[in-house]
Amino acid sequence: MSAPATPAPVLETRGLRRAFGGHVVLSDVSLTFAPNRLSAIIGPNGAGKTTCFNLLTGFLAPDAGQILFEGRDITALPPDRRARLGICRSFQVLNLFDDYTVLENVRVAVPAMRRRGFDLWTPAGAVSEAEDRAAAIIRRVGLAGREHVAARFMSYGQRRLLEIGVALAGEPAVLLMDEPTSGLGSRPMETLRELVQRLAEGLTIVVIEHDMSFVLSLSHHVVVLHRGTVIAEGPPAAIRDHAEVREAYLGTLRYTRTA
Amino acid sequence: MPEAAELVTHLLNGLVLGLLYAVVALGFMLILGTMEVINFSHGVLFALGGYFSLSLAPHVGWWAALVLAPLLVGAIGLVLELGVRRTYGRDPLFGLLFTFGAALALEEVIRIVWGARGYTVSAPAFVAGPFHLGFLFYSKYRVLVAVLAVALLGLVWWFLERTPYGAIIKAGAHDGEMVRALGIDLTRMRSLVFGLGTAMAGVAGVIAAPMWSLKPTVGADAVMPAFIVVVIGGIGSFWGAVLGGLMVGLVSGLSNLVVPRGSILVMYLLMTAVLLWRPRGLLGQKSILEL
Amino acid sequence: MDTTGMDSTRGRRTGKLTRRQVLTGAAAFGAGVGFIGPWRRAGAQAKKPILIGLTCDATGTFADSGQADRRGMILAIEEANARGGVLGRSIEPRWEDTETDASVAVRKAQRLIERDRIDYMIGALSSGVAAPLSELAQRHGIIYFNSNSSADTVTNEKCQRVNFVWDANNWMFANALGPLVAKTLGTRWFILTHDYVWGKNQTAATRESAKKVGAQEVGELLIPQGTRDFSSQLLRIRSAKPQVVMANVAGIEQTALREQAYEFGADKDAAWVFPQQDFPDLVPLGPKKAFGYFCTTWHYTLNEPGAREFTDSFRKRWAGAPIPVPDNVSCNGYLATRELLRAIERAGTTRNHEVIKALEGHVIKDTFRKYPSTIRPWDHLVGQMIYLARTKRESEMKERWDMIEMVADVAPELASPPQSASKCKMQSVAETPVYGG
Amino acid sequence: MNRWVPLPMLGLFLLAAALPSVLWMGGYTYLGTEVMIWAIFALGYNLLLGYTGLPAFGHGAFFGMAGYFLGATQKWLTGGLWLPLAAGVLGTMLCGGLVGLFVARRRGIYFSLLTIAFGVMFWFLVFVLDAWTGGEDGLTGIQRLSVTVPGAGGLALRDNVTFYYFVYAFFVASTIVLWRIVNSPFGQVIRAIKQSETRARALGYDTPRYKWAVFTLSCGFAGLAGGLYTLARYGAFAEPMSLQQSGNVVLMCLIGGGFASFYGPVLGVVVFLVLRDVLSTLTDHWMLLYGLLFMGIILFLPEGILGLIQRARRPTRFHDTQAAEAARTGDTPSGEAPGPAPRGGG
Repeated sequence: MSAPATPAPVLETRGLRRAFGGHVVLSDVSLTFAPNRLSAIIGPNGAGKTTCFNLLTGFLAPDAGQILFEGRDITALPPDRRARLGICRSFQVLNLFDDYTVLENVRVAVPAMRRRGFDLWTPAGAVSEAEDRAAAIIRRVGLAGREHVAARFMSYGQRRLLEIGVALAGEPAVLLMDEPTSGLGSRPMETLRELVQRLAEGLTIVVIEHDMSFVLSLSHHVVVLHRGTVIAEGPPAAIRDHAEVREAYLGTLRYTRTA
Repeated sequence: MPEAAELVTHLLNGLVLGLLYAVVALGFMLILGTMEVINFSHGVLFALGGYFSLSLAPHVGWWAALVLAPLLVGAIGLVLELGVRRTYGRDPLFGLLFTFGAALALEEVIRIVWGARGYTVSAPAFVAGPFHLGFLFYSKYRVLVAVLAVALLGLVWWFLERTPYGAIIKAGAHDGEMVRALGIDLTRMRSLVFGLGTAMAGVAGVIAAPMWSLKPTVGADAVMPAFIVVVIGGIGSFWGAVLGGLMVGLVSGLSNLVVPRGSILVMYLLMTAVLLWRPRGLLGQKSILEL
Repeated sequence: MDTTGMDSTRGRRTGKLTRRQVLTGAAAFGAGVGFIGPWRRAGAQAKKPILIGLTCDATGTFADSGQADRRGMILAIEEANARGGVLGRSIEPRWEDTETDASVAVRKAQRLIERDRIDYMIGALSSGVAAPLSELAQRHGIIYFNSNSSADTVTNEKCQRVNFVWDANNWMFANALGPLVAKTLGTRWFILTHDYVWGKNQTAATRESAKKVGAQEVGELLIPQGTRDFSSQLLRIRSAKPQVVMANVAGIEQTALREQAYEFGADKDAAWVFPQQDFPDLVPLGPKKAFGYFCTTWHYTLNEPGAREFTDSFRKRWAGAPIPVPDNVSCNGYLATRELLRAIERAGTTRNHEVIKALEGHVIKDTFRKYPSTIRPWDHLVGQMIYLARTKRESEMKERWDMIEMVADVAPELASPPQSASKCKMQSVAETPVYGG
Repeated sequence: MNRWVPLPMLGLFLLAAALPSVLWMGGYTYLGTEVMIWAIFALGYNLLLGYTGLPAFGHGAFFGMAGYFLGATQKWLTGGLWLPLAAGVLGTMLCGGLVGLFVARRRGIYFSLLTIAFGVMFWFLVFVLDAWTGGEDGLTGIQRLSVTVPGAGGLALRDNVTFYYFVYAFFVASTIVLWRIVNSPFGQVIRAIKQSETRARALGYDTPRYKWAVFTLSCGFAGLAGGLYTLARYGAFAEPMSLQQSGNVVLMCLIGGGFASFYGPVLGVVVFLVLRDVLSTLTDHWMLLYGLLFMGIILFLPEGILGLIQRARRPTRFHDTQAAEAARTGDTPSGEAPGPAPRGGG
């Protein structure tokens, strides 16, 4: 267990364990995510990265271990409660409201709107603070001008950006991004990199990534998962030439090729 | 002493009923689990099984009818599946509604062919009349029903446990990718399962007819308990269906002794109780059909 | 086997007229203009036919009886038309399938009244259907003949000024049976009660007459609707060792009960009595399984004045029907319709108030049975005689329908409930909205 | 979008208001009344089916039970008209709320299965409690008492045309309220839930609570419609609670295009009731035609009439939609309902 001297962690896990049927996906995973830093979780397919996210966000319950948010135990909280605490996530498999326009997608994610969730009378468009906040987010992720296009009619790259925009709209205390770059061409990749870079200033971010260059250039802290255990963590530089990681990765590369 | 005799009779009735329900429920669940289609026509197909045997038995004999009627019903099932097919991968409501429409249409067909009145069906001669066991007497036919039902359940168990199809159905065949990965023709498998499931309704209909008599709506008496059995037992679990069937059968059988008129309602109370205790049913795993 | 298609030609013809109007009407409704329909009617003002709505089941528990009922009515109407109609106007039936379902019946009757503008309404088997229909009729002031439902309530608590009840009721059957059963069959009675309104009424009446004749009740069992499995009930009966089983069970349950009792040999355990027996329920059983004694109001084999002629014309008209002979049900349908038309003749108008007056207290002499019947003014029950009957042995039967043998009869004054016992509080004629004429 | 009454709705209201004067011959006033009653029921139900994507299949039970609450209150408790009517709505919402507790965590056909089971349970309850419900005789003798409307004075509801406008008032009010609901933040949330319950959850929405609320709400409208239906027929009967009636309301929403438009259910109701009226006079075996029609619509007209019209209006986009759905069905949990939620804007 690495207990960094840096300020109290925003999000922390202690000895997380999760198995599906007989097959153990995560065992004794203890992680700490310091405020205002971008941490990356890397590792070969099936290492348990996404499972880890699902545990953090409450979509799965751990078999053992705890999850702490700002020092408070949230292991038992359902996903929506955690989201309301400010743990916001984006999904690896795009998960947008496809019939909704960009604006609607973001607006419904804004806490101001959520607080009005049981308001049956006011027209949704009239909740001005939500409207403004949504507009701001859309500008921030560079989708200005597309507000009124239905999500399903947008290009994949833009849907990726929207996915992040929706996560951002939740006013995250910590933002979890599951493979934000997956399936992106080089240009949208650049837009995204810049976006993430800007976000990283003043926001705690955890990102699952395959793209090593993306990880190494952006992250302050890297965690390597392999077969459900943390085999290494530390600053990017240290990770780059970590023997086990090499091993694991070359392993996977070979694996991914043949698959 | 009569009281004991009555209790025993009711227990036996409940048992027979339960086995019958289990058969209907399993056929229903095969389709539900594989295609995610609530087959509303299950009940009317059950009824058709009975009516077919009613018309066939005099000519070909009861045993032959027991085989032929389900085959006919299965055939109808296959035809239905051609329509149901078009709803796969769409809102599951469509499959439900399609079979619902089919149920209405087929029920009317029964009215046209056999008339709206009810028929009573006499048990085959070789099991007519009761056993006399000293203090109690019990219908021979019901015993036969129990035997047939058990045999049928065994057959299904074998199909699920000992054949590749079974493996896939249990693995949750809704995931088309995986099935194809296993190199199995999904379309073929689906129609097979649909045919099988409906044929089971047919068999149940044939063997139930002498006990329940026939009327165009008799299917409802069978399919609603089946729904409950599935909810109680848990979707996708063979033993769940058997267990659920027996529970529902026994409970309604025994309640017949205490509160005759409430006997139908009791099974719903049972369902509610089970749901409160285990929202997914007794043996149901977390299913893709829920959040 | 199709019970509704039997008189297709006729059914279709009468059907068609309604259809066209409703089609135009419905189309019109769709388009938002509805005056074509009424305009067509207005055109035919000259000799506007008298429309009679027939509310007969073709679906559900009483599908068979409902159609028997309807055959009687159609015959009566055709005979009237053959004589040149009533008050110079022809009679036109409008049939709706009431599906043995109160709610459906109300909806369809609603349509008959408000859209087809029928002048009178006839037909009912289930008391569940009869009661709401008579309420509906009373609201409009339409005279309604309840031809074949025999629950006590419709002539007591639920009686209406426009409602006339043609079948004998629970009380009458039980009361007529009581003494005979006690004398000839025994006084240890076991009661089966069909668990719905009719069954409960019948059992109440059975108990009343049991008290009168000093019979002893050795047990009662409730038969829930939809019961198909009587093994445990039969067991109870056997262990209670009664002399008589009073089976207050109707419809398909009654048939199933007989089937199983026969199969279990329980028909030998005691004398079975089915206080109220509609012939159509007897037919599917056949002579062997249709064991037991029962009450009925009529059968075509009765050798009484008019019975032969009525039977002949009925057989001629309905040769193709599932039950090609008149029975207690179709006879009631026939008599009710015939008497309605006669009452209109007597009244000399179709206005409901006058027709009601012409009906109340009227004595019907040609009932095809031994004694005349009377339309009792205080509860609108048709006071009539009742036969106690049993099924013939196969050897005694001349044909498939010749199943019933009358063993005794009870005169109307003995069979009918006294006025003092009546719980009927009827609206006055004046309170009844004027209709027709 | 007009916040209160958008144009198409205004047109609808005007047409409905005009009908009795055109359909002056009695028979159709009653049909018209029934249409508006079912429209209230169907619009409320579509909140569940079309907007939240919850295929409830036992809703007839709630439509029907209202009548018994109303009848019982009028006959044995308070008498009068308004209190019984309110009792109908509240009683139904109460039962709906209880059932909701069981079904709110479910979706897709598992949701259907449970709603079916509970629906049938209530249906049987009617026959078991026949002391109160009158069993298969129905609870008859319910009265349409006159109502005193401030300004208009006393209205005799026994008169069919007066009653038509009585129902009309409720129809207009319900439609406006529902319109507000689907365009409110709440409406946004339930439509979001239909599109991706997981995402909605990840955004901090306690989705089961919302599903419970919609369920109870739609039961409220079912209760109102059911109460009016009971008054229309002077009695409460079990038949509206049967599975078939539950199926009917689903079909109504579907034919009209409840998935595609706010007005879908209304159109569906009109088509359905008029069709039933015609079919049932055409043949003794109309149920056959009706069943086949049912199957046909599922196969060839799944988005309903208005859906078809919309498709015709923008074919290309529809094409995309198809593609998007095809893509989606691969990765979304199958419980979810593809097919767009109807837009608030109709």
